[in-house]
Amino acid sequence: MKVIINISLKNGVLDPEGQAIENSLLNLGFKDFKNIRIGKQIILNIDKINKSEVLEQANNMCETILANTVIENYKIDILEDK
Amino acid sequence: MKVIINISLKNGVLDPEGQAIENSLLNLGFKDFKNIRIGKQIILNIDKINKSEVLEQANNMCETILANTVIENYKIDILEDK
Amino acid sequence: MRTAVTIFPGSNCDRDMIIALKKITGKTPIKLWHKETEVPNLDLIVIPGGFSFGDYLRCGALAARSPIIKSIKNHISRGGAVLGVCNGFQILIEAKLLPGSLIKNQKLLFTCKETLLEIQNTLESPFCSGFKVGTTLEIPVAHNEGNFFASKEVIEKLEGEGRIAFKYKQIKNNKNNYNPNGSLNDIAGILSKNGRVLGMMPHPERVINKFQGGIDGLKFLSTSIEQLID
Amino acid sequence: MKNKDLKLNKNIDSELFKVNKNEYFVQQTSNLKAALEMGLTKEEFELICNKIKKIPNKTELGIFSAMFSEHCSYKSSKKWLKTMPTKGSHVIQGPGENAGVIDIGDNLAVVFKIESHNHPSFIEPYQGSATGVGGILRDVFTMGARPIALLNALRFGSIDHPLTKHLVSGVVRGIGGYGNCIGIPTVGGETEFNKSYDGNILVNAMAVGLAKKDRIFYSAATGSGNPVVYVGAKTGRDGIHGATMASAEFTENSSEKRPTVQVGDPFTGKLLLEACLELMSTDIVLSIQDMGAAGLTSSSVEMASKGGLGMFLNLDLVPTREEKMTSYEIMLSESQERMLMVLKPGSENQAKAIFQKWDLDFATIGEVTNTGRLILHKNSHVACDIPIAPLVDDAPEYDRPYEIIRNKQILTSKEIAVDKTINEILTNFFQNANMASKRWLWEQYDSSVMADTVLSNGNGDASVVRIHGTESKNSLGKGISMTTDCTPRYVKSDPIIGGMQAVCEAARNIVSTGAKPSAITNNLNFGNPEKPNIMGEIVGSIQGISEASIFLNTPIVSGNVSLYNETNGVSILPTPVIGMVGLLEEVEKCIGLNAEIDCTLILLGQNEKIDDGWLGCSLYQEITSQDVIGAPPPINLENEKKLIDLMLKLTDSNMIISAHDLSDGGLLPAICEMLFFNNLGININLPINSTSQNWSNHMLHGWCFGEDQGRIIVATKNPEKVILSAKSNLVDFFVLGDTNMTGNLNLYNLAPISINDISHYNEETLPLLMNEDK
Ligand SMILES: Nc1ncnc2c1ncn2[C@@H]1O[C@H](COP(=O)(O)OP(=O)(O)O)[C@@H](O)[C@H]1O
Ligand SMILES: [Mg+2]
Repeated sequence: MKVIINISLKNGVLDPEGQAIENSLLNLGFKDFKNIRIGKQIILNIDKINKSEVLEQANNMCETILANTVIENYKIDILEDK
Repeated sequence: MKVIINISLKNGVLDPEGQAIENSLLNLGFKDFKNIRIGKQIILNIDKINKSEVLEQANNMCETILANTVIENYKIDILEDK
Repeated sequence: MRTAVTIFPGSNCDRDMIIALKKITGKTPIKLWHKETEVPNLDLIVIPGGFSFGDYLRCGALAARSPIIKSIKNHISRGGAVLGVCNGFQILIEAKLLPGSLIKNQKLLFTCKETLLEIQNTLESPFCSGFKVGTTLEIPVAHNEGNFFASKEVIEKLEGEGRIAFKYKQIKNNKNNYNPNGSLNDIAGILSKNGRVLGMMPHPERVINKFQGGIDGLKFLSTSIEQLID
Repeated sequence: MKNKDLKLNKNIDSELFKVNKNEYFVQQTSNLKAALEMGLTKEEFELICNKIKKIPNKTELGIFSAMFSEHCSYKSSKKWLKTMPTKGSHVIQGPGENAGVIDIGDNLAVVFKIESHNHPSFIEPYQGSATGVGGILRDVFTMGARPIALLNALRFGSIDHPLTKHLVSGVVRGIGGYGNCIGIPTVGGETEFNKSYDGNILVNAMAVGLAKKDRIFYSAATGSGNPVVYVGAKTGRDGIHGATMASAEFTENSSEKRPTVQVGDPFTGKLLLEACLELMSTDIVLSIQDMGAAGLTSSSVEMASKGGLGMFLNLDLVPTREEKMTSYEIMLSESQERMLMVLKPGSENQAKAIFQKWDLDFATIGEVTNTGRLILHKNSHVACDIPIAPLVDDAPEYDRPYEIIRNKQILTSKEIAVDKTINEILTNFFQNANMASKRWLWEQYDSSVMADTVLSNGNGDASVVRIHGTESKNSLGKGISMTTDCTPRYVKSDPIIGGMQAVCEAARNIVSTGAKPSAITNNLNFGNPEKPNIMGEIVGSIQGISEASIFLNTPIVSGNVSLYNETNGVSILPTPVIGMVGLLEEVEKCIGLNAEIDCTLILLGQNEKIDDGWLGCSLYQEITSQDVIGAPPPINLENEKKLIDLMLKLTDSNMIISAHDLSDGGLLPAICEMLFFNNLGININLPINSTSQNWSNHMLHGWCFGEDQGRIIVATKNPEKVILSAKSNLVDFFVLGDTNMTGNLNLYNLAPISINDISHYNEETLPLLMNEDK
């Protein structure tokens, strides 16, 4: 099954990259935008029979290595094979 | 409107980071996974009246700065305000 | 000889480069702040190393969209010479003034070390033509994203057109780690089509005095400048 | 302003009057509870109420708790810190400011300090160490100095502890991430692994800066009515109450309570550095203080207190990153890259233009007052009104009970030597993470940016940078030599000797580069000071450090204390890190440690009659038996001084090619390290008694690996002259032999030892350990 993991900074954690990009966009003349946040997206396939197993493994991966849970949140979406 | 931009490396572009994560996952004993890809996710709000304008601006942002179109693809999702 | 050094927020090798150029030309280079739109007539513009805009988003990406870039493009179209070192190389690539891309070092670690460069057989260029092909220079690198990557076709084209300025070469008995970042074909620097724009990862401005461990950087920069004067 | 303040005070009073007795009681108890939660004791809380003559509100209590924390008040160590030698003819500013300052001639001054970021680095190694580097850099440029070098002293748990590699990799990336980006070379430091740091790693960062002697900036606020200005990054809810966290002992579940971690932004740090130095080149900054631990609280309180004045701040004007921040949060936030300044009245616009050019926030948020009070407004209400004096003067100072435990057990080599060949032991040494080259780590640091680096990581016993702008027709200029040192196992065994040894080793490292030891910064890392034996380690090592510093004339000009480095009652090894700087008048006289071909290696500080060595408390013990016992090698300050003077003489007359001091592992590893770079060989001479029947295998081990102090090996092409100088300086010497091209170390009748093989272990050990599968 295809697994999409979105990793983003926790609320309130400074996002210097987001800020720098925001400034550049403004300098380039873009307007009417706000709240820019930068995150990571990890996409992979996990071969297990049922969704709960896939979820468990993905969760496990996030906790052990993919996300830095001190400052990051993660969200897992699973697209079941048709 | 909330705009979600996913930026990923084009096929065939070397991805040392993805490779390293894959190796680490294997070393940690994770199995049954494949095709891991790492991308960036940029989330922002764009205040325009209609969706097509929002899309146009987001597209513009990607082409001018957010993505390096030599090696990256981008995909824009727009969540319309309810 | 009129030279200039660009300064972006986060540039950190600008001072070193200014000192090196002054040592060679006897004249203090002009400082070009990234917001400037009017640039005088110059013989050489150097984009120095550092972490312009914190290297956020992609190295060089935010700098490559600064106002000064337009003037640099004009300078190039007038046949002016440009040298981009390290972050300067990344900026030239992001500004599409040089092809390919510079991705994360293979080992995903920042690397600061001595490297040996070998001058390649290039097209006519002020940066390379003053050296015999095969000349080696010892110049350090210090970067996180210096891994030159391009499609097979682009690499073949660069090789074929004589646009590879130098490659990393094995140092003494160090067989394994001579290429510090995993660059394809050991590429350390490339030239533009007309040979007048050079992007390179190593830092020549850091080896211009004996006490710094060598003067090959001085040799490289002064030879280039001599060629530009001719 | 004055009137306004008076009015405010009245308001507060009347508010207090409004509280009826019942409510007063409720408030008091809830506040005591809050005080305890904030890490204050009941006695401290009562003292506060008495001093300010009211029950503090939450913001006021938070301010007190931060100022009374171990981190800000030094309550356990102050009594002893005051005993340190801090004066010298070259000292411009000793402890008490953001960093120490020494005079180096030519109207130049060197500004330096070391600081710990231990707890945050354990919780989030990348951000913790990065913000540690950012913090110490701000301490240096706050004083008007441009930072020119960074060093770091690191201690990790045992290399096979499950967390160690994660921590090493994160900390090293973090240090590099900040230093590389801001463009200050990281030129040196030390790294050690020991299981005592499994739950409490040490990340101590040292920064050295250069300033004009007559352009040093201080933090004391001046001039009632002068504007107080906030510059730098916006304030968010980062690391609130970090100062108290840094002062609390860890328990296992404290990693769950993970406070909001501070994220370093070296890019903004770089802009702040450039903007501040640009502003300081004008004459409009009257005083300046960075916002470090306890953020706006400690910076405003310290500025006002040092100036003997008061301060009024309108917190509504503080640039914030998040919405609805309370006064408590604003005052205690530890957001990075911020500064507080007092400017000449009327100069705000000039200053603002500089900060705007660098895309930084700038806000006038208040003014200096002569009320002696800290008054804060938020949402047009008084959020805080307290006298400043008690925050600083009445901060508790404890005279904690202590017991200095000194191990006096002298062990002979016979009791310690193991049954292994010299080659096996050398191999074991260089396969050990503590002995092996740290190249894996320091190649991740940009050591050559600023183009003034002469000696960095691995090329010398200390690191040397040229002092920019001192070059002349005849000289490449002056140099500054820097090192950090500590041998915790010695300190554990005997805190006094351990403290002295750290200073002496630092001085030997400095002279081994040809520089003259000048002054010290120190970072005192210990366990829980409420335990008498730990307090004894603190007191003992301060005593040892002080004694050695006086003797060597290297006064202590700055430092930092990190206590409560304990997890579940297990303390770290006592680790008083010494950061020393020295001066080279002519940088061309600088020497490294790599020997050349056809050099004579001469051991200074030991003669041919010595045929054994001190193996007690040595690395030999640690590696061969896992157990470190016995007293550490004694220190003879008289001899250390003579050795230093001799080295200065020898380097000044260009008689030395390279030099290396003997420390961990003793003689043989030091010789190997000098031979690695050029892959040289040597036939080593043996002591006179080596031919006698009595010279046994354990004595050979003692001679090769003993850690007797006060010794340096020099490589020279003028052996006769070196010997003559040694004799006239009353320094013992022993000619070890001449370097050759064989690449083999020959000793006695033993099989030749291949320098190439040993070098291979030296280089490969750490990469292997770090890349190994978990
Ligand atoms: N071990 C020590 N020896 C000498 N001075 C010290 C020591 N520890 C702290 N100090 C001095 O106490 C002052 C406060 O230090 P610190 O609280 O670390 O400052 P900040 O956190 O504001 O940078 C500094 O002047 C520092 O040099
Ligand atoms: Mg400070």
